[in-house]
Amino acid sequence: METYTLPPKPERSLFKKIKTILIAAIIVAIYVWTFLGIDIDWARAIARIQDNFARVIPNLFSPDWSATAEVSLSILETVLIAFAGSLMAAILAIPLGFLAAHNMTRSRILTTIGKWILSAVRAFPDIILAILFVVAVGPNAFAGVLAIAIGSTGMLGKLYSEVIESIDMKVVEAMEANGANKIQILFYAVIPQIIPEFLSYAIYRFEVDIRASSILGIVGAGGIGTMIIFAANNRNWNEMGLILLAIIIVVTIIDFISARIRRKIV
Amino acid sequence: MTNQSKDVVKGKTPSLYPVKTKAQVSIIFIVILGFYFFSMFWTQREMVGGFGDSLGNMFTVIGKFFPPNLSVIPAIWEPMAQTIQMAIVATTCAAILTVPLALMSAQNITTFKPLYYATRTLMNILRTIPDLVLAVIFVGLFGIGVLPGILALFIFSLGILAKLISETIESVDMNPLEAMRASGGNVLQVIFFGLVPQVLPQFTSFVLYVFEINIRASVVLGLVGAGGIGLVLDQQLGFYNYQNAMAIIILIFVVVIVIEYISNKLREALI
Amino acid sequence: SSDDSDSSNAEGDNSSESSEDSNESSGDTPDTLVMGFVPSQDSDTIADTVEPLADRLGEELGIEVKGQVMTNYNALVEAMGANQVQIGFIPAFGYVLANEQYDVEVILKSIRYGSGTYKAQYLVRSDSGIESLADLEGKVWAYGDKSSTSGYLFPASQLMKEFDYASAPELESGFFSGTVQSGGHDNSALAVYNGEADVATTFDDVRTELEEEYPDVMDKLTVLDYTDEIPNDTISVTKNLDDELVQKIKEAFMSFNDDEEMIKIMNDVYNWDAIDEASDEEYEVVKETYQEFKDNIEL
Amino acid sequence: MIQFKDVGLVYPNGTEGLKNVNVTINDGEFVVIVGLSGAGKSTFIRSINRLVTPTKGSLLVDDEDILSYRSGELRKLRTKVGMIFQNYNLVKRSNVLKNVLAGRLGHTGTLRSILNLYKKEDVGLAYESLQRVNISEKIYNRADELSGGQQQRVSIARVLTQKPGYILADEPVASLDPPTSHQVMSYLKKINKEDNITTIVNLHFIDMAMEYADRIIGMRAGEVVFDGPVSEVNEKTFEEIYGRSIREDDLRGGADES
Amino acid sequence: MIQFKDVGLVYPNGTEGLKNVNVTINDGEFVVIVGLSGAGKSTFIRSINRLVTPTKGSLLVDDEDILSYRSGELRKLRTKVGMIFQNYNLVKRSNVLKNVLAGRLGHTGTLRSILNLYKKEDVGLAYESLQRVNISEKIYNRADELSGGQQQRVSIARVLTQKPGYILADEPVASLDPPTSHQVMSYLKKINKEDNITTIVNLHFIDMAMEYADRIIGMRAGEVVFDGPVSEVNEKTFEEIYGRSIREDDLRGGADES
Ligand SMILES: Nc1ncnc2c1ncn2[C@@H]1O[C@H](COP(=O)(O)OP(=O)(O)OP(=O)(O)O)[C@@H](O)[C@H]1O
Ligand SMILES: Nc1ncnc2c1ncn2[C@@H]1O[C@H](COP(=O)(O)OP(=O)(O)OP(=O)(O)O)[C@@H](O)[C@H]1O
Ligand SMILES: [Mg+2]
Ligand SMILES: [Mg+2]
Ligand SMILES: O=P([O-])([O-])[O-]
Repeated sequence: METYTLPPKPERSLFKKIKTILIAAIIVAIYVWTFLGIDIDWARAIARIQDNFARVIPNLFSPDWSATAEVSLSILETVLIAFAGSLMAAILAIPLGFLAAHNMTRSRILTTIGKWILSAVRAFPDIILAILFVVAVGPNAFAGVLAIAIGSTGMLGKLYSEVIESIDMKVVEAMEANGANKIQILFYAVIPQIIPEFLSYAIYRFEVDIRASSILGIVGAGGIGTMIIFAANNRNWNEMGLILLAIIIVVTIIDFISARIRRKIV
Repeated sequence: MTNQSKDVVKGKTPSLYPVKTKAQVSIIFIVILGFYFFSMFWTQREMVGGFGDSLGNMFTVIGKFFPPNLSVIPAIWEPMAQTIQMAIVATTCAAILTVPLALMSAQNITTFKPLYYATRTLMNILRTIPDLVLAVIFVGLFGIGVLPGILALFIFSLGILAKLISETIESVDMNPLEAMRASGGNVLQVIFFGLVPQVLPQFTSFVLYVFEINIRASVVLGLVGAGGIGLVLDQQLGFYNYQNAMAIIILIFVVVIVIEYISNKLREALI
Repeated sequence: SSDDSDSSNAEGDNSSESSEDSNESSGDTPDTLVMGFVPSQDSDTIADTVEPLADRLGEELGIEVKGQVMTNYNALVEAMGANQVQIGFIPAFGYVLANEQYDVEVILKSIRYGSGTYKAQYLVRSDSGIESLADLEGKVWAYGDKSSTSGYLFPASQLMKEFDYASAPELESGFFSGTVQSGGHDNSALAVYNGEADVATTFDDVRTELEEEYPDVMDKLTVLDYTDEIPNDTISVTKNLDDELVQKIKEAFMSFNDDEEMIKIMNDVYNWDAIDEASDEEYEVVKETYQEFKDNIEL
Repeated sequence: MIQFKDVGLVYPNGTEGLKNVNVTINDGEFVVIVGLSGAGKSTFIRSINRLVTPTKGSLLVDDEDILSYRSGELRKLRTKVGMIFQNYNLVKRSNVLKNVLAGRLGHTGTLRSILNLYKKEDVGLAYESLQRVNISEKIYNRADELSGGQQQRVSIARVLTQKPGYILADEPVASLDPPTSHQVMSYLKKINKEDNITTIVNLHFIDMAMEYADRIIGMRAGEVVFDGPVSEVNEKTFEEIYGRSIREDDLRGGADES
Repeated sequence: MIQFKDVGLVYPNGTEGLKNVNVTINDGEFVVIVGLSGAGKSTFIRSINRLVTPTKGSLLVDDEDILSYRSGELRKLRTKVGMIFQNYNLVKRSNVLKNVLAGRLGHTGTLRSILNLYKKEDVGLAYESLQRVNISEKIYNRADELSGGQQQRVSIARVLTQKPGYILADEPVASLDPPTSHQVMSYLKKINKEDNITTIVNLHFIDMAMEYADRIIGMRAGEVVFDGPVSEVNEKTFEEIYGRSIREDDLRGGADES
């Protein structure tokens, strides 16, 4: 083998090198801090699971069928709440998503405001949202719908804005060159590009919201959440097993239907 | 196709979409809308008061959260730190374990169908279980403490991450992978050289997204003795110290913003 | 601070009052009553529906009554404050908040196991050698959460008095060597059962809930002591409900005591033997405890 | 008629895109602009429909200075000037017909276009345009189901539907193989002749420019270094434009020469 | 030596990709395969490194029937046979060196390659290959920063690094403009001659095929309809291959002709 010399790696500035080292150091520090801060007594955990396994797991897998009717009704109500809430969010998130996307809203201040609104909505604990809506419309399923709608808007708006930021702007330019106005550009160049992603995120959020319904029980918004909390408080693993089964079945069905719809529309 | 062309030939001014597509999409649309109105009707049937003073009522309560009592922030650092630590551990473990699971549940990588369907189903089930239920079960199994909290977050994150990342994997450019295979690389080499560089930016961004979800999910975990900021928040609400609760919310907001900032920076650096 | 929130809220209520059509000067008689229900934790079967009760009440009053179960009393307190809920089934502590914030009035209380009160217990392992409250010094204390009357407030208050601590944080770090916040009464008991804590404060008697899963729990854990009596769950009404209506509601509930079928429903579903009249004074003891803890609750 | 009078354009970062350009393009001409990469060809073309705005001089389209135009007038200008892009810039997920109808946006009310309520004539026009570029059988296919040449033809149909007085084409054949390139150029030429639409095209390949153009404008570093009919182009012209004599690489297999 | 003996290939959906193919390719030859789209050119090429598996006959590479190969042997075969793709198939986000080193994967242990612990010789070889295609100065650039021609050169370097006995190239110049196409073909030819690597290339353009090939194989509907040295190609050959006489569109501006 003849000798060779690779050309020198492109010289990185000192600043960059320091930055890289600094970032690495910070990451290492964070992990050290984390693992020092978390103390888990593994021996105890293992002993505990040996004791408890037989108490919990077999019961989870032998659902309490007597509650079937009640669970079915509750899960149906949950589906309705989640559906209404996530569809509302899917719509509410659209203007916010556009506001937060820098290629749609040219003003940096406005996009920052948009992003901050979305973050603030996401930081608001579901439970407080739920209380607020109980106050607004009373303790009922509709309060749950509103709580879910607002709670989901934060996440959907963020995901939407990322989708919008990744569209092909050349198409927008082509429409501009046709003499299309802003709204026409929106409908002809932007929306066709984002629909599939918007749709799959909205459906994904719908699934998440079915799961998130546990929070609804806290405020009397109905649905399966109330049953989850009572089953937990009563340590009623059989009933918990049935509830789990119901949720799994429902989400699987939704998964199936939504996959078909998506195929049709995309 | 042939039908469509016939349509076109017949009329000089064809409709904007083939009639069949139009009908299908319209039906889906109507069904969704119908279901929406039904849900709205159903969920509102228990509503008594109407919307009369809803906003006024809400603002009265919101008013009680202000001004936030920021003086408690030093005291809530510790549970916040605990929450962050739990989220870091859970997210990291999930991110690592997601790699094989996402590969196994990506159709373009796992050509062995039974394995693909098995992992996919497992992931769907994991994703389905409410975090509160997971927490309750793990507390039942391991007793109280951070471990059940971390496990609940971990399982939950795993389901989300595996779904999102397997979808990313399914959308990568398969050509480089074929090139690697054509030059004699084995499965692992093909994945590391052809796939990893393509999915890395998305992967990082999803991991941070899940990290943020985990921070917020810990509010629920607090309810079952898994510790963290959620417990404190619940307590402050319980004692009607809404202004303290607001300080906690602001702290969570700051953490969310910071994560988002890091996420953006990392994505910019990786793309 | 509670004063100004009171006044601001009073205004809100007035405006809502005037917007609704009230046919009598003394207060509202809404077309539909909403009954909110937050069960206290010490019942071994907790219902997730109040329909039978709501239906019966509706029949008696001739007004439609809707019932909703919640699991968080903040939501109920706020809902009563906003007049979205007119009748609240609230545990003592929640009632105190509702009364303080929104002048909610107690009219009735539940009778369980023949008593209008319940109490908290100190649970220790039978073989721990702990014989008196004084022996608890330097031990680890498990409680559910700090807003639990039986799990935290009453025992803490009792210990503070008995061993002369000025505030809860001092008690937690001075008297005890450590604390475990378990999230629930059952978890506290299990923490002691499993040796992670030395004493758990729970309602009387959480062990019955655990017996099925842990058959030896009655033997392994003994009750060291009890706290003072804590008043049972209340039935409370919002302050701007028409007096006559309130009277009718009271009578309707009281009439359930004479109705075999209703007693059975209440017993099956809520563990209630009977319903009895109650007044705000009975809850004074909880109010005092709340005031004692409100501002120095450790964050 | 398009008149560049002393037009200069400096990009915000200081790059001089156009320097002192004086050009008049008459109605019905087929002009090809050639030049090295970065010579300012795109900048020249994009000035005409104000996708970029010259910073100096005046640019007259139909005797009106367009440099002072604001949004309403600008949309009118752009309705009159059609543009074809190198990468077709179709909405990939929309079908061919909808893409072509987008050419009508400037002539259609906002509400109408959002609700897809096109006038019958507009849809007819779109269909006719598709027939003119021989792709009407793909009317309901999604744009991403078409080959490159087909996509470029759809984008020509889009411009035709616009019924423009001018067509600008920025390297319309750069992503196409030679036979398809010739096909696309032929269509452009045909339309130029049949409808008498003034057409301005950017090209990299000189032989193709020579084959289709009436007139060639050579650019270099933002300046017009050659402007004349095809017949005047000679060895020296190339040297002016490319700064060196012509090489085989500058040619792309013209059909006639081989 | 590569021998197709009565090879047939039916795709799962019933399409016959290859029909009764009998071809022997000797060491050191530069063979170009031409044919219409869908003629089976890619199928032919991809059979040789078993990216697709013929369903009939036997295919011998270096006198071993590769159709029976299973994963271990298959990897050995693929290490010996390098492949160049139309769309370069580089990992866009990785740098040039890393892309080129991927050619060494078949020769490198899994762990070593994952940890980026390449042998010094391998890195040297990769660098040398880059020098041979004149692109060594881009060694640390990311693949997506390169132009099409440069990317294709990187992909040639990747194959060279593999030190293959055979190079297969499936339309290596279809996405390139004519000058760059000639450049890439020249590099392939140069390597074929210098290293005596048997090279099999698919092309659409006949004039380019004629310029570089030693031998031409014409395919049509899965069958080999012509097989012979360039000198034997004539008007009739084209008719056989394309089902019609040669048209100007079949040619891509060859440098020599113009
Ligand atoms: N938006 C911009 N900001 C700054 N400089 C620009 C911008 N667009 C183009 N330029 C610069 O202006 C000069 C002319 O660019 P232009 O795109 O007009 O060249 P071109 O002749 O079209 O080249 P090509 O053949 O590569 O498309 C170049 O130096 C280019 O880098
Ligand atoms: N994976 C596949 N499954 C089914 N049919 C296929 C598959 N790949 C190719 N074919 C079909 O086999 C025939 C030969 O295809 P092949 O790709 O070899 O043609 P080609 O000569 O390379 O064409 P092109 O010039 O378009 O690349 C075509 O009819 C094609 O549609
Ligand atoms: Mg350009
Ligand atoms: Mg092919
Ligand atoms: O119901 P408690 O307040 O005693 O937990």
